[in-house]
Amino acid sequence: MSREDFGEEGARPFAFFRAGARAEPGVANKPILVLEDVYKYFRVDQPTLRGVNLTVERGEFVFVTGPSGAGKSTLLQLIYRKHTVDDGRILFSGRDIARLTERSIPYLRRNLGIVFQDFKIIGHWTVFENVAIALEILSMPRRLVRARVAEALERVGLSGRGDALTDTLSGGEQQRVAVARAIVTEPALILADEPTGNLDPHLAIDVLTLFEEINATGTTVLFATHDHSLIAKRDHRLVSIDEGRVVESRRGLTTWAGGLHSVGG
Amino acid sequence: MSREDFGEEGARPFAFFRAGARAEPGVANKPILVLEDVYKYFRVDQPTLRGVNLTVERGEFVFVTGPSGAGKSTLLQLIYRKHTVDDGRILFSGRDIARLTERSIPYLRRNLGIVFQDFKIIGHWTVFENVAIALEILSMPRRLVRARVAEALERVGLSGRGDALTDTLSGGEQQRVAVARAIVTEPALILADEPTGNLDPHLAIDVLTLFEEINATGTTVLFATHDHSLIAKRDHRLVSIDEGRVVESRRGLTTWAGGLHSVGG
Amino acid sequence: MDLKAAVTRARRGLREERGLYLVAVSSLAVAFLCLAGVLLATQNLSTMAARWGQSGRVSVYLAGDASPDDVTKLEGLLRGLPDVARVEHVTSAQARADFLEHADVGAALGQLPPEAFPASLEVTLAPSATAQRVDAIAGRVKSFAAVTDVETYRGWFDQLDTLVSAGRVAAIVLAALVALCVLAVIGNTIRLAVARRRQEIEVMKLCGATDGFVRGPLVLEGTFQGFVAAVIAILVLMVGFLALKDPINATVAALIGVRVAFLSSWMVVAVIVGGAVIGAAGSALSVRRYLDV
Amino acid sequence: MDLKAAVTRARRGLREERGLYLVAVSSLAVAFLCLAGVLLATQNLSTMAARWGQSGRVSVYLAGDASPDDVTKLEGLLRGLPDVARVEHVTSAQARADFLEHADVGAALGQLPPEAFPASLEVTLAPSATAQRVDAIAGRVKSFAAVTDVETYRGWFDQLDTLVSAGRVAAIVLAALVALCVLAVIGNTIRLAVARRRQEIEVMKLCGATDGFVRGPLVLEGTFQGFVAAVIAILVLMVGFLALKDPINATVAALIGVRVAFLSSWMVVAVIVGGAVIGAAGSALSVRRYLDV
Ligand SMILES: Nc1ncnc2c1ncn2[C@@H]1O[C@H](COP(=O)(O)OP(=O)(O)OP(=O)(O)O)[C@@H](O)[C@H]1O
Ligand SMILES: Nc1ncnc2c1ncn2[C@@H]1O[C@H](COP(=O)(O)OP(=O)(O)OP(=O)(O)O)[C@@H](O)[C@H]1O
Ligand SMILES: [Mg+2]
Ligand SMILES: [Mg+2]
Repeated sequence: MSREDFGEEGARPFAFFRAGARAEPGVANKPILVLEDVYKYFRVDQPTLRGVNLTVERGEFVFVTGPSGAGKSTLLQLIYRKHTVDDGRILFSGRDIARLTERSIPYLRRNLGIVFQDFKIIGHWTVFENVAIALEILSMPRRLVRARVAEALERVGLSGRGDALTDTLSGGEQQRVAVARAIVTEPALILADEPTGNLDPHLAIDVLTLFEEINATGTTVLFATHDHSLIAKRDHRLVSIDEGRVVESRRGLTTWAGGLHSVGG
Repeated sequence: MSREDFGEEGARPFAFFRAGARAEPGVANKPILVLEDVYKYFRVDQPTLRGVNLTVERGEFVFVTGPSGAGKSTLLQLIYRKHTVDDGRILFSGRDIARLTERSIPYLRRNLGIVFQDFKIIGHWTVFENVAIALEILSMPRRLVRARVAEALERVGLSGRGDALTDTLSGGEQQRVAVARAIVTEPALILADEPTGNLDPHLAIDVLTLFEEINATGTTVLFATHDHSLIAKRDHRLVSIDEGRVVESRRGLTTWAGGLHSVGG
Repeated sequence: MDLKAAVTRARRGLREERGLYLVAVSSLAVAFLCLAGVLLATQNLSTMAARWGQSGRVSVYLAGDASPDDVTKLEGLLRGLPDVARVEHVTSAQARADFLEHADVGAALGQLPPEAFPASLEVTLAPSATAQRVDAIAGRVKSFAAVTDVETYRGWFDQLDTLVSAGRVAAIVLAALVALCVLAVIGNTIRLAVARRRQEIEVMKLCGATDGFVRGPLVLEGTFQGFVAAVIAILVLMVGFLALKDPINATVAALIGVRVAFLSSWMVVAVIVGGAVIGAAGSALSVRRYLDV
Repeated sequence: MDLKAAVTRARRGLREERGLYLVAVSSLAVAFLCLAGVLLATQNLSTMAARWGQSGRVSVYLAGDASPDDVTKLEGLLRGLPDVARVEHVTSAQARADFLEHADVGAALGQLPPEAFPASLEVTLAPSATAQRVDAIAGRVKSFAAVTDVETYRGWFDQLDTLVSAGRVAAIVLAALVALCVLAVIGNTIRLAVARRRQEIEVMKLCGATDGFVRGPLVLEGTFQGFVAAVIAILVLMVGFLALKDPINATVAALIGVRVAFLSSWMVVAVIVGGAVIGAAGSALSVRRYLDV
């Protein structure tokens, strides 16, 4: 009898990691995310990631930065199993995500809140529907869905826009819909890929603050961004991807010298 | 006989505005772009633009800024006739673009180089094809197309990536493909909508510098951006959109106080 | 999979893309109409063929001097055979009258005496009668003294048989062609409908939706479209049938002696259920290739 | 519009989306196969119908005492009529032999004297002969002294006429149904192919492409797909025809006296050209709704 045949239990290795439900004592001590010597080759001659080692503790807030094409998005994609690692392994709450069966992947992703760099929102759906889908996937009752979507939209500054078609929104508004969808499920880990690229500085700070508030409730946040003014304003751990490797730039605001060039060199 | 029946001539009111061909003396003196009291209502109760007045001289470089949802993209979309004005008029080289026939719109757009906020590149085409299409539309011979595409890709830092499928590029790389497509035709007017949102600070400066170089050859540039660090670094004219109106913030670096809030208030 | 949620989302799809639904349902309806039409035609043709096939008969000519007893005995014997449906005694006089009435060969023959027309037993065979059985009957009957000759119309029946079976082959070939065409329409229509959802499928999968969650509403939509299309097809076919029924009955059918009939109710149910099943299966198959995100 | 550039871009499309091309071409081929098949069937059926229609004839029964001169004169007169194709003189003896051979009514009739069977002129009519003309001929001929009776087989022909025209109606209804189905397949297939290009069309239009520039390669693709599909359909139909020709000729066709024939070459050309035109028109129509950017 294979692992897949254990039914619901076998297919849901991560069901107990929803943010509000961390009763199991052994799990709470483990780091939520461990990358061990991760390689990813898109072209054989030129790996995008070559030996990434990174440990993220439960409840951390981590900035991920690096030049364009460095592999920030690739790193996040490996975590949500859009791609699989070519070498090394990634442990999410102690489990190797490379060894998940096809049927288990949805249950991994339900523990994640992802803001995609290209938003991945459905233009011909309303704002409400785009956010609500994340909760509908969890089979949440409609009344609860309405309440939580409204709350999430308010947090990103889009309250009252729920009925608008997403196609008719401005770039920044669309990006905030993507953010709302990522936070509405109260996931254990948020993977935010450039979530402020289309926002003005005020809103960018607002969204960053929003993620920090969520982080304060125990959610782990990986925040990939180019925006050095954001990074400089906050005292979070910062990892840079450069030449396919991860460089720990600082653990506190004081140890970081500033611009990216001083880090990568 | 209607205007449309004049054949090629009637349909091409802008054919003589290509960057390299400004022989006509009367035209060179006129401002390239005039917005007179432009209104745009997406919702009846709440106009996005309410009385925008703006004159852009030939060869100017103009930053357009404003909070998310202010109407920056809408302004640019009115210029390339994705939408039409609800009131007022927009003159491109002295011609009212609201009065263009359907058949003339392509000839208006051939004078424009547009970087779309959502890139609008074709994921299943190669990088080369995405850039080359702009020249193929102009019926340029293949050899010339190859040479000019290669040059444009080099200018945005993507030389050698021409054969990659655009889907496989990183966000910033895709954005640079969009920039390359906008500049490859050497248009008279560049409309860049947030062209550096997915680029790291280094590359953002590089792309800005690229637009400035092109501007130096006589091309007019409208550069919509949120990135205040970019705006602050350069001494270009800056217009802010706030509450649906345009505020001239500065004509030179010295007159601008800094953050957006000091402008909009 | 939560059925109620799937229904909700399927209805949302209906509301959003009414145009696409119309295209899909109308295409499917045309396809089912073709299929049901061919079914209807085949069914009626095979009824006619069966009817033709049933008209097997044998004429047993009786000797002029056959005693009524012998004839009655022979008649009883024939009636007792399993393959015989009906036996009718035609006397010489009746035969002469029949001949003159039908043969249309001018007045000269009217002068023929009744003796020129032998009396006969006209045997109508049951539909189950095969050529061998008929030959066996003919052989047995011929040995009776009262019988001068037995006519089995074998040549005519052989010809008719070929005709009917050729018609059957043609109908099968035609039906197969139409079925192929119908499947192509259905496949393409559903693939089109699902391809439009490609992006939604990707997003849902990336947000942690199971394959079942994604498939659910699409399969429901496919089922619904197939069902509605099949119902429309049946209704249109029924209207067409009612319009054409009388002229057809008045001409072709009257010649052959059969009235055209609409599809039997279980056939109607089969078409409708088949439509729903094809819609569901088509959707489930089409969606598979987009699930790998 | 620059044709060469359009061809280049159409070929790029072919290279990029081979799978889509295969789907489209195969669907179109099935559709055209149906259409061409119905054409083929209709053509052969109408040949058969025409052949049946031609078998119009009239029997002119001659008085036993008619002089050979009168008969020859009547024969000549009939031959001179425009509606008459052939006239054959059947003597009493021949008529008796024919009757005995065909009528299969037992030995008793063999004793009938030749006089029971009147001599006749068997007139075969030209295909152009209408019922009115036949009646007119019959009326004129009846007034001759040598003629006892004229048989126009009117009842039989009326029945045959109804049969043939009912068959024609059925064929037309069927052909219309198939054409509808074919158009639905073609429309959906091409719409699917064009919808996949929606984003490309938007981008090209925003970069200043004229409608012609966008439409060009898509119309070329549609033309090519339609052309290839029609050629495939014709080839498949031809294979099927060659395979079924002999059995059909041996059975149905032999009964009616016609051999089945393939589509005429101009018909083949029409199907292929029609395929290309439908492909082009379908693409041009489908692309229209995406051009408004
Ligand atoms: N599916 C893929 N196939 C091939 N190459 C890929 C694929 N995905 C990413 N790459 C390549 O890997 C490199 C890293 O891409 P990635 O998207 O991770 O960069 P990034 O750090 O997110 O950059 P950006 O800041 O521009 O978004 C890029 O050069 C990209 O071309
Ligand atoms: N087609 C449309 N239909 C309805 N509303 C629209 C449409 N396009 C834009 N809007 C609305 O108009 C407002 C301005 O949009 P616009 O895209 O111009 O903003 P923007 O300044 O570009 O913002 P951002 O910096 O976020 O891109 C937004 O509130 C948006 O919702
Ligand atoms: Mg990225
Ligand atoms: Mg915008």
